[in-house]
Amino acid sequence: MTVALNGEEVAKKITEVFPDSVAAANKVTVVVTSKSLYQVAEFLKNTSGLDFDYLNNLTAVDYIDYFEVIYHLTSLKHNHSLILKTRCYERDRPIVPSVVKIWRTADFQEREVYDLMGITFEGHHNLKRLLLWEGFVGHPLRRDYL
Amino acid sequence: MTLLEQFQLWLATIWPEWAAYITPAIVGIVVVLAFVLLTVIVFIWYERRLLGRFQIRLGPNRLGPEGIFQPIATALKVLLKEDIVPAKGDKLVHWLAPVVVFVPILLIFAVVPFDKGAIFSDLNVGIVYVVAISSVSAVGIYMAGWASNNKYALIAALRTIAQMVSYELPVVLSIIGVVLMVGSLSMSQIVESQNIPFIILQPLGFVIFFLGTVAEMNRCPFDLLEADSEIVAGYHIEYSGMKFAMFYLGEYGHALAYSCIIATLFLGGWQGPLLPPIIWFLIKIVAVFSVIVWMRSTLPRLRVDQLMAFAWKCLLPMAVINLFIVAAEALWLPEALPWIMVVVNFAFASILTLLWSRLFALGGGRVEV
Amino acid sequence: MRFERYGVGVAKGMVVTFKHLFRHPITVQYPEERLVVSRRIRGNELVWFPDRCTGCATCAKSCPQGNIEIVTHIGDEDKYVVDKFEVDTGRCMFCGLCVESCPYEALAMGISYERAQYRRRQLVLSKEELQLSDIRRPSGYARPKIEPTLPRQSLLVDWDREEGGQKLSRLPLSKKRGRGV
Amino acid sequence: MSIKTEPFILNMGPQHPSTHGVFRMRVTLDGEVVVDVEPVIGYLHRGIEKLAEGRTYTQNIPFTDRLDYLASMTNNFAYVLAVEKLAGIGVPERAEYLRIIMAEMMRISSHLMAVGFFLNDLGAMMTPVLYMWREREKLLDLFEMVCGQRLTYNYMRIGGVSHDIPEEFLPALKRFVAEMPKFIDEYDQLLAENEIVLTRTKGVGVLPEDLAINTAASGPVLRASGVKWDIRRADPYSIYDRFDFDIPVGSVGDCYDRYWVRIQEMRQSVRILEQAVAQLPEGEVCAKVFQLLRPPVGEVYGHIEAPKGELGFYLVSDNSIAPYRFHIRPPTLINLTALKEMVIGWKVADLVITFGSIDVCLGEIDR
Repeated sequence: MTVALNGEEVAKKITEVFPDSVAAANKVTVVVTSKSLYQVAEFLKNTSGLDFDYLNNLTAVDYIDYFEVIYHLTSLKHNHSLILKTRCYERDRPIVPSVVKIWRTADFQEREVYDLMGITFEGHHNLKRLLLWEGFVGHPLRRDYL
Repeated sequence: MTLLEQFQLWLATIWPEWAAYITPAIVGIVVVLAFVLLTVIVFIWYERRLLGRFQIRLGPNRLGPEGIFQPIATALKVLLKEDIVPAKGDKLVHWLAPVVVFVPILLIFAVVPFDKGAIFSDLNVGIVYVVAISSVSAVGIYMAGWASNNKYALIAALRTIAQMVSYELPVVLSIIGVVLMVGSLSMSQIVESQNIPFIILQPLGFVIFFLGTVAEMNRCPFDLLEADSEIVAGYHIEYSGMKFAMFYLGEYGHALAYSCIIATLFLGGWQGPLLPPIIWFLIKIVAVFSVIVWMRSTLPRLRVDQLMAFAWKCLLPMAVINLFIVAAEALWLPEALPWIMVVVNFAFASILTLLWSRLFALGGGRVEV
Repeated sequence: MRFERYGVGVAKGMVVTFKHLFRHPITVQYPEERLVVSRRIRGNELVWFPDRCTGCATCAKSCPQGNIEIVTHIGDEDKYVVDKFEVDTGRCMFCGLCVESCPYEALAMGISYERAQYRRRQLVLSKEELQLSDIRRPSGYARPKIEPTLPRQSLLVDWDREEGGQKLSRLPLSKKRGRGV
Repeated sequence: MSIKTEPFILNMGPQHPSTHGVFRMRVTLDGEVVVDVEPVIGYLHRGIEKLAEGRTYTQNIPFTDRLDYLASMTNNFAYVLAVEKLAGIGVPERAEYLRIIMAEMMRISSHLMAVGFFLNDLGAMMTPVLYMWREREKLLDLFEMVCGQRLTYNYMRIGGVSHDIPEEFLPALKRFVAEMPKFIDEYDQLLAENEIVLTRTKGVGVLPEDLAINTAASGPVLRASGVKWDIRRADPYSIYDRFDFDIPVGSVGDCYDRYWVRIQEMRQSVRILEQAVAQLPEGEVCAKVFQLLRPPVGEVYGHIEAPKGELGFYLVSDNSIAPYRFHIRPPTLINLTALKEMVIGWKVADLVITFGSIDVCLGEIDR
């Protein structure tokens, strides 16, 4: 059985190394600031005891006030999981650092989020629309897209 | 003395000389053409039905008894299709390519002995003629690939050239083995000297020749130039209508021609007990063709570098060794003892197959780019 | 890679295909021979029973595509009278949710599967077209009462089953010709 | 003398016999050697994620059928599991078993297609496909018997399954389970030892273990690379912890290993089916669930081991009748991430079989 790690405990570990990086944490999730996302992700992957080497799923939700980018992480070694989140409040030009260099799997998924939600992933090597064609106007999965 | 020559001599007694010279040729051409086209149509039907049964389905069975008229309907459909020429293709070459593919295949039948004396022209260099003529169709395929102005077709064309050049060598070398034993290049002589079919006397030669010809007629597992899962349809991707029909006929004509040649060289041609010779000949070509269809139904295809490796690393050295063995036997073994030769050749064939399967890697691996 | 086993694997595969040469082909020659479809088939149509329908429009609400159009007015005895009941089977994906949700069993999937038309407009079925008729019969999908009355489905698993010492090599087929099942 | 050559771009797809749908690859070739590959997708994009935001939780079940249409039961299964997790709905025992039976039948069916078309890409002229279609046809007959459709089943419901099985289902399934191992042996005999297949597939399209994990490959692709990770075991959902089965693991991660893992998984699925049929209890098949379900506010990520890999559904509820966010984690899209690394330096023919061995379904990639 995959154990869902307690977000608060993981958050404590993260703040020890990167203070001010955790925005919120509860039983299942850790919300980090978008500025520190890359460092936190690297930390989660490379720290022994955490070893989140497998990024199951990357997606984003439009909560109208802000966008939330969600990373479902699993460690194949210890068989535990964690939900990492980050938020960006700028609606016109939301920017989140890309984690492609840490987990290659984010390649298509970040492109998809960029395509459908309009969140720019900084540092992505090939950030183009994935499912829709070049020149498509708008980002369909935003709540205000009709 | 062939039947046509006898006909000519008889005609010369009643008609002027020029007419007696031309008429038998025309009659011969018509008969051979009729035979080829009819058999090709039957072969198309036969392959589709047989392939269907190998794949636990029925195959075409709607038109006529057991679907025998299906190829005719297919031909009619193809003829009525629009003829499409690629806008940026080489139009003249595009038009010429099907002809260059199809004509040499028809020419092969000039030296196929269907019966004792039933041969269009008993050339004394018959088998050399076959080898020479059959390579010409590779040029046609290359022309088709080039003229289509299509990348898939071009890949197929380049594959064809490589494949044809490579497989011609083992094929010719194994033919020389046969010629050494017969002592003649004439097709009818080859048939007449086969009291024991050469497949028993030269098993290795037969296997090499068979595999080589399968590769030359672009059949599975060597059908790289029309590999539909990789390069869609290969060289005839841009062809439609009558031109496509020519390629299609050419493909089956090629299969028929090589079935005839395998039957002639290794299976004893029209020779056989009880039944009339022509029936024996037909049975043999259908048997050869059935094996080809059987292989097509089972085997996946090789990759292009493996295909080349198979020709140059396996077939060619084995063909050379086979040639040496046969030459030695032809020189020193008395003709009265063919059965010793059978035993020796089978032993050599199995040893060589074992050795080669152990020794050589087939094809390269990953290329650093 | 090497040809390590000198063609034994090729020969084995050739034997398998050769064996199949003598097996009975599984082809069913469709217009003449027909397999009996499942009793619960969700065929390309719906069957509507006007006498049972109360006009509650539960089916229309449950349709993921919004294909069912119902117009009613309140008639005598304070009951809905259905003026219009129209299903666009061209946009329908035959999920069967409408049939499942109907509380009065007034709607059923049909058993026919040959409902191709030349015009999209012809696929929009009106109140009259949707009713039960000789060519439009309900299937047993979510209708357990209808289910046992339909013929048994022909199964390919029964293909080479041995029964009573003899080998069955053909499926039970319905030989009926023409349109409809 | 040096010959000046330059690579050229070949546009493979969207209409190509072996791109398994409308996949397109922009391939840069140097002769026959692949220099660069860029997948271009989206030709089958239907916007299911957006559509689902306007429909109720029940109405979304038919849409999940249209994702991976070769394994639509499993898609239903993953979705309803996620919704049940979100709303906290229990499922009757019999329904749990029926779901497992359907999911494993679907796995066999999907793997049959995968293996068949992989061999077809190798050039085996439809024969393996047609043999495997025969077995798949038997399964489709059974699915048709249960839920009335052959491809888009729409069988699972929130809280159970839509129908109980008819009485002739179990005898037919038992017969299938009894004879299936024989057929798998036959497929093995047909091409698994074939020298040409070995030469073509061994060592070709290798996906190393670390790259497989880093690109989050899942399903047979991950296991062929030597990672023993099966969600049925690692994070057992439904009642998979009650069954006894092995997880076949490859060693190298080449095309042959992926083929081999699929063949072995079919055998394991047959084992699970045997056990599930033997243990199947009587009882209800669906819990009472209000049709216009309003799950509490929250979010859930439910994932299962679909035939092609980890199929996940990420649902966000705002206590209305429709999901606020409906995200699908498509296994085959993510398995394709490493395609470039797998094929560069190989020939065009290897590109085709490597792509075939990943076993993609465009309905799922494009959504």
